[in-house]
Amino acid sequence: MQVNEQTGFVPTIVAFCCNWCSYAGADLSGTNRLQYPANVKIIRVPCSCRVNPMFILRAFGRGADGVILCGCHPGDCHYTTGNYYTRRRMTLLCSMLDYLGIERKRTRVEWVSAAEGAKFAKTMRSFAEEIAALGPNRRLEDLRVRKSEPEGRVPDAE
Amino acid sequence: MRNKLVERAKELLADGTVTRVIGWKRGEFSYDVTPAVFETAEELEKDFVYDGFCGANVSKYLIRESAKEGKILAFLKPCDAFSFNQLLAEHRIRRENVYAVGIPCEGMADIGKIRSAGIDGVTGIREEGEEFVLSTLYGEERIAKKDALAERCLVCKSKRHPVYDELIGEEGEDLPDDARFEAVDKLEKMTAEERFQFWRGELSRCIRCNACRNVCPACTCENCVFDNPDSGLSQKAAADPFEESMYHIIRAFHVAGRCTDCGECSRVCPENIPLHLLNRKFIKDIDELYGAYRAGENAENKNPLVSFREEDAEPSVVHERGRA
Amino acid sequence: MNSETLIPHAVVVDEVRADTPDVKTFRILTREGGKPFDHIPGQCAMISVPGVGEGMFSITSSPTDEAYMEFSIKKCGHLTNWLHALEPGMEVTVRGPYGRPFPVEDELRGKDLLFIAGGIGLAPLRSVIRYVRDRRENYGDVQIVYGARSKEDLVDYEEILTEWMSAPGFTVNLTIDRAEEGWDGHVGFVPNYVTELNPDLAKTVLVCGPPIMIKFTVKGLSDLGFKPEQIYTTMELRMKCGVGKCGRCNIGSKYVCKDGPVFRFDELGELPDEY
Amino acid sequence: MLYLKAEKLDAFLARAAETRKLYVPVDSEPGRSSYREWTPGTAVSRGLHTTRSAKDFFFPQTENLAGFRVEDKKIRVIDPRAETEDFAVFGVRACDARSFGILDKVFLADPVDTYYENRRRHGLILSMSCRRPAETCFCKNFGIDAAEPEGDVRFTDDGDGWYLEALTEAGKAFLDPLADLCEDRDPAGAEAAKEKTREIVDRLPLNDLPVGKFGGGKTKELFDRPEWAELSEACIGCGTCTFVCPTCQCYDIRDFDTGREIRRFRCWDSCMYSDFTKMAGGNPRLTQKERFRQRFMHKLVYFPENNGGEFGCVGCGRCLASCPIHMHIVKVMKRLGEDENEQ
Repeated sequence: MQVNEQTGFVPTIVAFCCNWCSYAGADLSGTNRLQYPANVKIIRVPCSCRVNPMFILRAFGRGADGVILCGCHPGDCHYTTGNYYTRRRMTLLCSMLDYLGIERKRTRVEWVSAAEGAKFAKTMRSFAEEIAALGPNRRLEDLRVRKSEPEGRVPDAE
Repeated sequence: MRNKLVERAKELLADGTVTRVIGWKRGEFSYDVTPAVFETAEELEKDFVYDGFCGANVSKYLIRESAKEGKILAFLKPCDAFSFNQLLAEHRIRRENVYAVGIPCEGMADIGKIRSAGIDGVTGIREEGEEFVLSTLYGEERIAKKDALAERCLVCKSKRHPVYDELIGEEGEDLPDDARFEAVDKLEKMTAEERFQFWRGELSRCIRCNACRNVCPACTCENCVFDNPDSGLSQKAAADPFEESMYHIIRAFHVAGRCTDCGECSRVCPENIPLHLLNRKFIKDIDELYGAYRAGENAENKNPLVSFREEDAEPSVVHERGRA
Repeated sequence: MNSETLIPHAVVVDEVRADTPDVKTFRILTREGGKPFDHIPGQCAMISVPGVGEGMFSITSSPTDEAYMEFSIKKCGHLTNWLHALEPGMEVTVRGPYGRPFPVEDELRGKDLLFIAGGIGLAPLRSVIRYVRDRRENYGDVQIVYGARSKEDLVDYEEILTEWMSAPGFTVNLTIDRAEEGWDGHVGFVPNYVTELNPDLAKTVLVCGPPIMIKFTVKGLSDLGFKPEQIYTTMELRMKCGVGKCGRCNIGSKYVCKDGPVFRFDELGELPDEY
Repeated sequence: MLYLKAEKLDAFLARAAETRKLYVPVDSEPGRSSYREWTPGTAVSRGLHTTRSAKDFFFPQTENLAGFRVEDKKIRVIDPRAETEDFAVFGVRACDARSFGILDKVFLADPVDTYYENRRRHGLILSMSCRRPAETCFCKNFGIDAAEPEGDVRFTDDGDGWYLEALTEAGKAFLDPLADLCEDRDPAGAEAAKEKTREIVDRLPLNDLPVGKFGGGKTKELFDRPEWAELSEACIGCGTCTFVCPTCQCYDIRDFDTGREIRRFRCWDSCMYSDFTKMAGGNPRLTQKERFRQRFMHKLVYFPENNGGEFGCVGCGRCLASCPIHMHIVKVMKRLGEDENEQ
């Protein structure tokens, strides 16, 4: 669990993982008993290219404090070229969010293969730490969805 | 110029080259022209106008018009021609049903700018050299044309027509791009907090009238994601600031790589939100990251968002920015 | 603060009957087990599944059904898909009644009645038919001409066979679009069947069904000599508020939710053709 | 007659704001204003119109109608309504002041819309005469006098200050405690200021619209006119005209899931939108021509037919100023009002 020690803030993190590499990577990290934070919610997608910018925005809208998209390494896409398109698309989206003044660190793209269980766990830990340090998402949240519970309530452990 | 266009349109109607003409129709005052289809010489004589207030881009109407029987003559300003070409690239217009006539544009005035210069009650406008002479309810006023020009025209990208069947007047040239991205540059240099406050201030005025989307020559989906009840996004009013941001990011994103920067979105915004600054940010990023690209330049170009190079920058390039 | 018509009440789905492959009838009760409110045949109510949406539906039970309220609903869109997934014991919300009813206590009294329905169009008429059956002394002869695509698409088929056919003074004429095994009744479209049956011109007609059926039926009736003043129908357009304020269900200056849904054909003739 | 000098306005507003929320028009950029809550130091706009109308105060763009919590199959219905605090809107022009009466005819008709009624009961209208009407103004066609707006308190502008007049009991109760900030002046000054406004109004370019060609009972004549096709040809189907209009009141009702509860809210809708009348089974208004026609038929025929001849337009001119393609009610009225034989 990644918690901001000073504020007790536990971020909600959404990770979109492609079915063929990153989701398998997450699986591997699990079978190898590598810890990654429980506040990372994984959403499996057939390919990183399936992720439309709206998915990212809606994740933020529905209460995510950080959104990370994981796919196969460029060149290794199960569908040959999907992640190349993802790369351009997400670069532009990240840039646009930054341009709107939304903390650029809240969105990240990482390439994680099916063999990289350790990398998956490490990436998630570092991302969760970064978001915990950044604090709650206040610039791209839907106020109607804001949790009424006090911030920092620790969700059930793994 | 207006008379020249009318004469030519009448000839083309008379010799059967075209059956209809799309252009601009006179309004109540001098500034409130409406895009219109003319079918006869009489209609053209009576109501056709072409002057410094014909900012409306007629290219989007050609989707509908070119699907009809018979050829239509379209008068295209350089901006309109870029949009037209982009629509051709997307196979949205039946080229064989359009007779495209490129026409020169000296920049279009913005009645909003005239009003914000403190001139109200404008009932008539005439051009006199470098000035507009305005008859108003409260006496005659003058304004330098450059002070009345729309922002998009002050930083005009091109006086050239990338596509046409016939040209009236002399062909112009591309203009240097520096000024066009100045405002984007300025925003990029601000802190994230400043940018956030800037955009909150702008987007919070949005009334979700959808004018920016509906006027956009690049927004041509039959059923927009924002109108589709199954998308979960089809809220008609921005009930929360999140929805304002969401709508405007997605609107700009959906036309990224296809936007020709015609500036119609900002022109029509009733709240005067500088929406073109979102589109221009995408244009600037695409140019910088994937090489200079101009949507509408030709009908064969491949949209940078549906192409790639193996050595493309990683998304982390955004995180590195401004670190140095 | 005053009561507000736009705020609905939660009610319990007491019973769900599958009438046809795509029509279900829902029996609705308050939590206390009573009827949510009183109505007059032809009136509608707004049913909603919170989070999914709200829709206007005809009340298909009769005011004389004192213990409950029923709605027959065809599965044809987002909300109705959800409604079809309801099981007894679950709750929905309801508000109403809305709209102008059939004039069961005025113009229809003492008249011979001819009901013509197609498919789910029987739903709004069922309320009147049951009402007339229960107040038999107030009305003349009743003829019901009802058609559907096939036998299994006939809504309330059981009720028609067991209750309506045997009701005193009731004649029921059923038809289906195409012949099928196990059907020895009439085959053909409703408008043609009505013409064949050549009903008595003194009857007052209540017609409801798909727009195209209504159009041809009314044409047939007028060819037979029926006057628009003798024919009633009930309309459906998109509605949100149910009280004539949200502004979308108008035909000319009339709002279907408030001035309708029941219209007489001479009234419809005064309205622009936009429905 | 009470007269408030311009330099006393701040003191006047400050005192008024002690008892209620006070909203005033504020310039957001030159030539463009919107209503803001008044706080000390707020500069009141002297512009003619706010971009959005004042209807927002009574009929906001979105508002919650009801809430639902689903607990063990049971639906708990939550009534979110609460008494609104008292508030006042300053600087309402004659056209907007009239628009409230039009909205009343919809929302206060049986069954009363209690959300609207609540705000209406708590809102005080401080209306203001016009000194510099715009070319787009055409309120005179609808019998509105820009010099004498309706409201609770009327401010008659003479350029240096305002003559004040309470028009209702509520207005009187508001104005009496503020009288000490005003001086007493001869009402002749107010009359002179009104005359000046009327002189300008009389030479506005859009005063002679063929109003008589419209109104209740004209559906048959106007509905099938061929001109609708050409008038609506360039319409892009946006909702700008509807949303800036002070009398447009159509709304949509939608549900939003907050994760804890369902919020049922209403929001402005536009008859110009393609999905306005779309049903699972079809759409009676398939093209922009029908949607466009609906908007103008509603204002010019259906509304007067149902409301004793009153038109659903107040001539504020906002749609003239903001329609992306400059196709608006004035052009529609002029075109349809042309005599058949003139064509």
